[in-house]
Amino acid sequence: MPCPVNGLRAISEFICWGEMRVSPNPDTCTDDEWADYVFNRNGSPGIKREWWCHTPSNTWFIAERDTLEDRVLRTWLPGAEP
Amino acid sequence: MSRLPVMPDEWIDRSRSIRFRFEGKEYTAFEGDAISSALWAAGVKTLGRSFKYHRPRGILSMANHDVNVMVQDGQRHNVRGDVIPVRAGMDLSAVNTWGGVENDRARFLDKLSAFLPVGFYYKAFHSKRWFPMWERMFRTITGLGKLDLSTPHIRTAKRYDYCDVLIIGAGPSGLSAALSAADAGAHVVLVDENARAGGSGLYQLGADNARRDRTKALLQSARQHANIRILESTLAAAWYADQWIPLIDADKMVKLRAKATIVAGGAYEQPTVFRNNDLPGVMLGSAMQRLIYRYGVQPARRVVISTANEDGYRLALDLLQAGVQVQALADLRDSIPASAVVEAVRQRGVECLLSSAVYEAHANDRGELGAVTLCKVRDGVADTASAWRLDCDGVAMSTGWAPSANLLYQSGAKMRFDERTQQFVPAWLPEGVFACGRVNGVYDFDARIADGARAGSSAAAFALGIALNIPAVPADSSRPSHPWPVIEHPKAKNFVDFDEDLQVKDFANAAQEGYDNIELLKRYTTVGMGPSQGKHSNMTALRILARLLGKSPEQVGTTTARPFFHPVPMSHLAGRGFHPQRRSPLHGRHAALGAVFMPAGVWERPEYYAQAGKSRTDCIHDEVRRVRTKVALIDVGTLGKIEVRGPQAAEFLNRVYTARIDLLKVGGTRYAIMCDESGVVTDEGVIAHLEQNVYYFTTTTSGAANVYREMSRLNAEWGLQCGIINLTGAFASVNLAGPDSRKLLAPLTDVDLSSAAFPYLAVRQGKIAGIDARIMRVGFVGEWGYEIHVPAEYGATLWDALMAAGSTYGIGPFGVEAQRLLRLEKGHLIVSQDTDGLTNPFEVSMEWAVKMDKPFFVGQRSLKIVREMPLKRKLAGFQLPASHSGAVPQECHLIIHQGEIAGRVTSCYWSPNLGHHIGLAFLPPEMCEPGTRFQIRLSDGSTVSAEVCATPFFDPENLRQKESA
Amino acid sequence: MSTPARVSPLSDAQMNDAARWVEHEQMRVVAAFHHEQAASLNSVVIGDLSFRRRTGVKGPGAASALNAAGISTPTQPNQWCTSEGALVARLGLTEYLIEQQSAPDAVSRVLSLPVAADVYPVPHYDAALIILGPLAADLFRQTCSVDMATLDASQGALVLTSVVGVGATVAAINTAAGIAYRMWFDGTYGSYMWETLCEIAQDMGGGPIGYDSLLKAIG
Amino acid sequence: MFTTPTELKSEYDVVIIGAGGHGLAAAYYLARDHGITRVAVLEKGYIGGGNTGRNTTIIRSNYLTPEGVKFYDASVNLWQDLSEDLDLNLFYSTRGHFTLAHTDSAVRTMRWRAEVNKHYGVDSELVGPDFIKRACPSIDISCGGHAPILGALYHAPGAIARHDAVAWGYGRGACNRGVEIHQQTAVTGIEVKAGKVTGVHTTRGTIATSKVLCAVAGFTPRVTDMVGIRTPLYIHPLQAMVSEPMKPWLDQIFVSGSLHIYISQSARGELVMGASLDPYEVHSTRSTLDFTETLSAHMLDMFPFLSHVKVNRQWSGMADMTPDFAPIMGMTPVEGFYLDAGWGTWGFKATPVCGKTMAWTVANNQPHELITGFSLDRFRNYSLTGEKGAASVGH
Repeated sequence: MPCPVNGLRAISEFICWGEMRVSPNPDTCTDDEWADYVFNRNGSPGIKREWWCHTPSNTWFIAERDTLEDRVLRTWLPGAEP
Repeated sequence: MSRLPVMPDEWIDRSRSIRFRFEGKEYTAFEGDAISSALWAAGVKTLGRSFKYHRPRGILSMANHDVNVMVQDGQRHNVRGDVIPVRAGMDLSAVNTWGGVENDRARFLDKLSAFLPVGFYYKAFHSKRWFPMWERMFRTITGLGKLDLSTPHIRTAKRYDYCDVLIIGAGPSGLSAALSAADAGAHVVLVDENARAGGSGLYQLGADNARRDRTKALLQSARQHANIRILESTLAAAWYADQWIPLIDADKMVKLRAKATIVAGGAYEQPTVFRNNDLPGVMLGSAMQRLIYRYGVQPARRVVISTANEDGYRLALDLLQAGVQVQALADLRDSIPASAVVEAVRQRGVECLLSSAVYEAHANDRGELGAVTLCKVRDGVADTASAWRLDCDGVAMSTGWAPSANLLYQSGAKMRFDERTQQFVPAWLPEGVFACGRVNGVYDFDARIADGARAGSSAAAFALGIALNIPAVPADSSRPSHPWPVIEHPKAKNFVDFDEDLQVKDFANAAQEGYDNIELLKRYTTVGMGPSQGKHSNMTALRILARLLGKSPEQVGTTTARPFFHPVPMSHLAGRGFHPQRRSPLHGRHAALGAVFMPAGVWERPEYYAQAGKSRTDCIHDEVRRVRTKVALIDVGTLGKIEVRGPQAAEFLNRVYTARIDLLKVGGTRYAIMCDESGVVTDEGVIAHLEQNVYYFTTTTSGAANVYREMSRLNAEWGLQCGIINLTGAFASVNLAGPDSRKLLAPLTDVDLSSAAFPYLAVRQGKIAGIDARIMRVGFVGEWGYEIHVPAEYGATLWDALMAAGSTYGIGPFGVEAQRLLRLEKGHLIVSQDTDGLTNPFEVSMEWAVKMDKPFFVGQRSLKIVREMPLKRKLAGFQLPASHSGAVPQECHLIIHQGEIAGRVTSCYWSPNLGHHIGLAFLPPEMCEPGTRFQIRLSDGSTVSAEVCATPFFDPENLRQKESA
Repeated sequence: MSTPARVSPLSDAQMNDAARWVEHEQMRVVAAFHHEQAASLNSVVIGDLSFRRRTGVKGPGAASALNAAGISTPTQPNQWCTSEGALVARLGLTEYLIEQQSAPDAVSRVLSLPVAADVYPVPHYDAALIILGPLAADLFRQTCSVDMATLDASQGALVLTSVVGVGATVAAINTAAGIAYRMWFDGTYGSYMWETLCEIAQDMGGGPIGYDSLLKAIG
Repeated sequence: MFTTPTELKSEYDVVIIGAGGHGLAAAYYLARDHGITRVAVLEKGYIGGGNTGRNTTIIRSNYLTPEGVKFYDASVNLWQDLSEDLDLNLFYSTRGHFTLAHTDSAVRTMRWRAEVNKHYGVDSELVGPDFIKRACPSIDISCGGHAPILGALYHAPGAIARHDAVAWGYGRGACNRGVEIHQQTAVTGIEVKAGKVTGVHTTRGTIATSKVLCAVAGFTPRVTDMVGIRTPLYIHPLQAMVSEPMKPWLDQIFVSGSLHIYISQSARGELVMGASLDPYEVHSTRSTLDFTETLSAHMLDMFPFLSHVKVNRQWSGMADMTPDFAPIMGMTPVEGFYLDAGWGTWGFKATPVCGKTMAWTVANNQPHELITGFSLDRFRNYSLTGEKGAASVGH
C-alpha cells in the first residue's frame, strides 16, 4: 500500500476505515435517508474511495482501490486529490 | 541393490558413512543420502503403506512427491523419505501402519478395496445410531503420522529479505535466467528446493556429458557472480500479492520481497497408469536417474521402460551406463521421429516396441515388483492377445510431464492447454511475473537455456525499469507428454492418485454420479487433496474427465492451485511470535508492592495488592476501606490521554462529544460520552479546559487508540484549525483519593487546594514535589480526591513522593477491583461492562450528558430518531437484602419475569460500606421504579430476589467530595 | 526543592542486568551491563539514550516557528538534520522531533515557542535507543518490514514504521563506529521492546551496551 | 446422483439463485414440504463451490440473542437427522465446542450466552480452566503466558460435518423431487415490474418467474443491485487453512475470541484452522501470508506441540457481514424477491433451518416465525438484533 507521505509499506502497517461516505444534510434529510446513510453500504465490488491510516505515523489518506482485484489504483491526502 | 561407482556430481559423501534405524532394523548410509536412497541401496523396497488400502509402496519420484514414504522421526511426523537427508542415529518408522510396514495389519483393506469404491463412506454407516461407533473406528485408522504432545514451542528467526529478481528453480533455464538478469545489473536470488542446484541438467543426461558440462559451466558462473545469491535446500512455498514469496529452509522462513519473479521450476514427471503401477520397484524414469546420479544407487537390476517420449530413451542410456539391464522399452507411440538418442538405444540392442505399454505389473512373494505383462496398446486399450510376460525388478514410467505451475496460478497467470506439449502453458502473466523452461512449455535442452536468458533479461528490464534487448528463443518441436498414458484393466488397481489410492474406475463412477466438473470431481474423489496436492495426479485426472465428457483438457480446465507448494511447518510460519505489551511507568512500583496483575488489552494492570495470609476479597476490601477512611493511590495511567489545542479545539470537541464543551470554562472539567453514528455509546472520559484553546482529556483504556485515530480522521475530514496530540504514553497519571488526600497533598504542591481556589471538578496546573503536574479534582470513586497527570519519566518519582508523604496517613495503593467496587457504590457505569454494542445514552439515563440542542455531534441525528422510539430497556440500580446469604448474582445473570428474559445484571458487588450487595442491571423501563422487586436467575438455576433502588448507592448527595460546613 | 529524578522507560527492564549506573540529565543511565562483552560490537548492540532531552511540535506553522527560533528544519518529509546542537527530525509533513545532543539548548527554545494558532507542542516523554554494529540492519530484518539497509544516513533518512509490532521512528546515522540506527517509540512499550530486541541481538552474538562503552564506540 | 438438465425452461414457479447449501436446501424443502417442484436453481459455478465448500464446518447453537439461539437450535435439531434424511453420510460428528475467554469481559459474555442458551434449553455452560484442562489435557491454559484462559463457554452439542456432502445431499434430494439445478448458469439481471419480480435474465436465456430467492452469500450485493435494494452488507474475506493428516488427538472444537483462532480435527485427521475476518473489503478469494503467520503464532501459544505440524493448504471465502452480526432473511421491498443473506462467518451451521424457513417463507409469502428477527427493515427501524452485542470489547 503506497502511503502518500511514507511511501510503499506492508499492508500490516495500515488499517482500513471503510468507504468514504458523504452524509445527507442531517437537518433536512428524512429519517429513512439518514438510516440508509448510517447502516447501508455499497457492497458490490468496484473501484472505491476508502479511508486508510498508516498507523505508525497516524497518517490518514484516501485510497482508490479496486475491491474485486484488491489493487490500489492511487492514494492521496484529504483535500489533495491529484 | 548396490551402490554404483562414484558419480561425478553425486550428493553423497562416501567417506562418511552413518548408521540409522528404520522399522527397528539398523542400516548404513552415506552422509548426503536421502532416507529413501539409503534404504534402497540397502535393498529395502517397501518403504511405506498407502493411505487408504495400506498397499506396500516404494520410491515414486525422489522429488518430494513420495507421500507414501512418510516416516516418523521422533517428534517430527510425515517426514518425506525421498528428500529428507538421513542423519546419524535417526530412528525411523513408517507412518500409517498397524504393526509396521512389513506386515501392516491394515493391509486387509486392500482385499476389501472392491467394496470400498470412491465415496463409499458417503453411502454407508450413516444411521444416527451407528455412525459415532463407526467414526471412532474410522478415525483410528486414518491420519498418517502421530503427534508428540511433548513437542516444545519452537521459535524460529523469521526474517525479511529483498531482491530485484527472484528465480525459482536452479536448473538449466533458471541458471541461465539468473546469469542474464545479473549481467543486466539486477540483484538476483536463485532458490532451489533441492539440496544442490543444477536440476535436470545434472541427472537427465542420456549418458551425454555435454549436458552436464554445460549445466556445470552455468552453475560455476552463477556461483561466482557478485549479483547472484544461490539458496539451495530452499523452497519457494507460495506466491502472494505484491511479489511476497515465503522462502522455507530447514530452520526458518524468509519473507522475500522481489521486484520480479521468474518461475523456472520445471515439470513433474507423471506416472503411467496401468494395473499395479504402485508396486515397489515401479517408479518414474526421473526417479531412477536421480538415484543414479545423486546417490550413486542402482535403481534396479533389470528394468522395463514404459515411455512415450525421448526422455525414456535418454533414461535407457543412463540405465545402461549404470550397468542396469534394460529388458525392454515399450513406447506408446505408433511411430517416433528419428533421433540420435533413439538410434543409440537401438544400437545398444535394447528391444524397443512401438504401440506398446506395460499392461500390468506383477508382485513377487514379498509384494514387490517381480514381473510385468506387456501388450500392444491402442488408445489405452490393450490387445491382451499380444500379451507377454517379462521378469524384472524395475519399471520406469516415462510417458509425460506436468508443469510446476502452482506459483504461476497463485500469481493469477492465465494458462492455456498446448496440444503439442500436451500441457498447460502460460497464456498471460501478471506484471513482474515470468516463466521459463519446461514450465513454459520449452523442453529442448538448448531451447531451455535460451528461454532462461529471455526471461532473465525481461525480468531485469522490468525490475530495474530499463530497456534491454531480449534474446530470441529457438523453436522447440519436442513432444514430451503423451495425451493418454492410461491403460485400462478389468481388475483395476491402475492408480491415478497415490496419495488417496484413486483408480481409473473411481473417476468414471464419480462422473456417473453427476460429479462431472473438475472441481466437483476433485471434492468427491478427493483427487489432489492429499499431501502431494495432486502434483502427480491432477493432470491424469483431468485427461480422464475430459475423455468421459468428450471435451478437451482446455474445456475442462484445471482446479485452482493454492498455497503451499509443499507443506510448511507452523513453527516456520509463526516465527518468534511477537506479543507487544504495554506497561505503565509505575509497573515496577506495583510489582514491588505485591500487585496481582490482570490483563487489560495490551496493558497489565494491578487487580489488587496481595497481603500475606489474606484472601483476595479481604485485600480488596482493605483497599476499599482505606479509600473511604484514609487515603489511597491508584495508577490510572492506562487511560487514554489526548490533548486538543487551537482556535477551533472547542468546536472540534463539541462535534465528537455529546456535551457542550464550548461552555466549559478554563480551569473546569466535564464528564462526557461519545457516540457512533448510529447513536451507540462508544466511549467516555473527563475533559479538562486547561488554558484558552487547550483541552486535555481522558478516554477509556480500551478505547484510547481508536478514539485518537478516529478523531484524527474526523479532523482530516473537517479540517478544523486544531491539533490533536496523543499523550497516552507520554503521561503518567494517578488518582489520590480519600478523606486525607488534601492534607497529604498540600505540603507537596504550590497549588492552593482550598475549595474556593480549587473547587470540585476544577483542573489546575502546578508543581507537585517539583514536578509539573495537571491536577483534576474529580473522583470516580466518590471521595475527596485528585487525579494527577505528570510526564511519564516523572511518574515513579511522583508515586514515591506521594507514598512517602502519605505514610503518616496510612496511605496504600488500590487496584482495579477496589476501584470497580467503589465506583459502583457511586452508581457510575463502565462503558462496555454496563453498556454493550447497542446501548444508546437514553438507556443508561445519560440524557443530561447529551445536548440535543447543539448544532451537530456525531450520532445526534440518529439519537433524534431513537429518542422518538419507546425505550426497550433501562439501566437501573438494585440491591439485595442485607439478610441475603448464599449464592450471589454475577455479571450477565438474567432477570426472569413471567418466565421470559426481562434483562440482565451488568455489575454486582458486596458493598462493605453499605453492608449488602448492590448492582446495576438492564430492566424493562416499566420495572425501573425504585422498590420494584424482580428475580435474578443464577447459573445453577436458582433465583435471587432483588429490589430496584436509586443511585448513587453511597453518599447520594456527594457530601464527601464537598467542603464540610 | 531539589530537581526531581527522571526515570528511563527502560529502567525496569534493565534493572537486573545493570552493573553500574551513572546520571545524565537527572536520569539514571546504565553505564555498564553485567553480560556486556566487547565482541558484541562486531555484531549488533543496543544502547539506551532516553535520557537525552526531547520535545516536538506539529502543525502547519511548525517549521516556520522553529526557523524563527533559529532552528533549521529538514527540507524533505521523513528526514533529519542537526541544528543548534540538536537532532531535528521531520516526521511526516508537519511534525518535528527535537532531541538535544549538545549545547546550545534548542529544546528549551522550542519549549518556549510563543503560542500560535497553527503550532502545537508535542511532548516527547518516550524511549530512545541506538542500534549499532555490522548486523544492525540485520536485526531490523527480523523485526521490521522496512529494509533499513536502504536508508542513506548522509541524506538524513528516517522512517516511521512498525518494529516488533510497535510504532517507531527509525533514523539512519553515521557514527565513528559506522552506520547506526536511532529509534524512538512510546515508552510504555519500553520493557517489551528492550527485552525483545536484546533477546534477538543476543541470538546474533550481540546484546545491550552500557553508556560507557557506547561513548567509546561512537565518540 | 444428480441429473444435469440440458435445457433451461422459459418459466418456473420459483427461481433460486445460488446452488450452495442454502439454495439447495431451500429447493429441497420447497419440493418436499410444500410440493413446489417447478423450481430452477441457478449456479454460475458449480454445486457447493462457494462458502459451502470453503467453511470450517462448525455447527453450534450457543448464540447470544433469543432470536439467534432459537433459530440455530432448530438447525441443530435438523442436522442430527440429516444424514438419514438425505440418505447420505454427512459425517455429522458431535465433538463439544469450547469458546475460550481470556479476559474478564469475555468471561462475562460467555456467562451471558450460557444463561440465554440454557433459558431456551440449549446445552451450554460457563466452565473454568480446570474443566477445560480435563477435557483437553494438552492445551496450554496460560497460552504462553500472553493470554491466560480464564474460562470458556462449553457447548456439548457442538459438531462438525463434511461440508461438500451437505450441498450434494440436498442437491440430490431436490433433483430426485424434480427440481432442476443449472450449473455454469449466471444471472445477469432480474426483471421487476411495478415493484414485483417478473423474470430473471441468465447467460442461457430469460426465465419468467414471480418468485426469486437470493442465496449467494458474498455475491449478494451484486444481486440486490439488480433489483435496486440497498442493504448493510459488506464483504470481507475469511481465510482458513488445513494441516497434513495426523492421528486423532483433538476431539473438541476450540474457539478463542481473543486470539482470533479456531481449530478442529477432521475425520481425515487434518487440523482445520481459521481466524477472524480480513480487515478490509475484497471480492475475491485470494490468500495472504499474514494470515498463516498470525494464525500459526496464536495456535502455537495455545498448542505449542504443533510446532512441527505442516500446513498443507490455505484458502479463502467471501463473508457477507451485517452491522449486528445477525443474518438478513425473508421478504424485501420488492415483492417476490426473497433474501437469505448476511451469513458472514456462520452460514454453514444454519443450512438446514435456512432451507426450511426460507422454503416456508417463499411458499407462504410471509416470513417464517423463526426469522422475523432477521428482517431487512430492522436497519430502517434502529432495532438491530445484537449478536454483536456479545462482541463488545474488554475494558
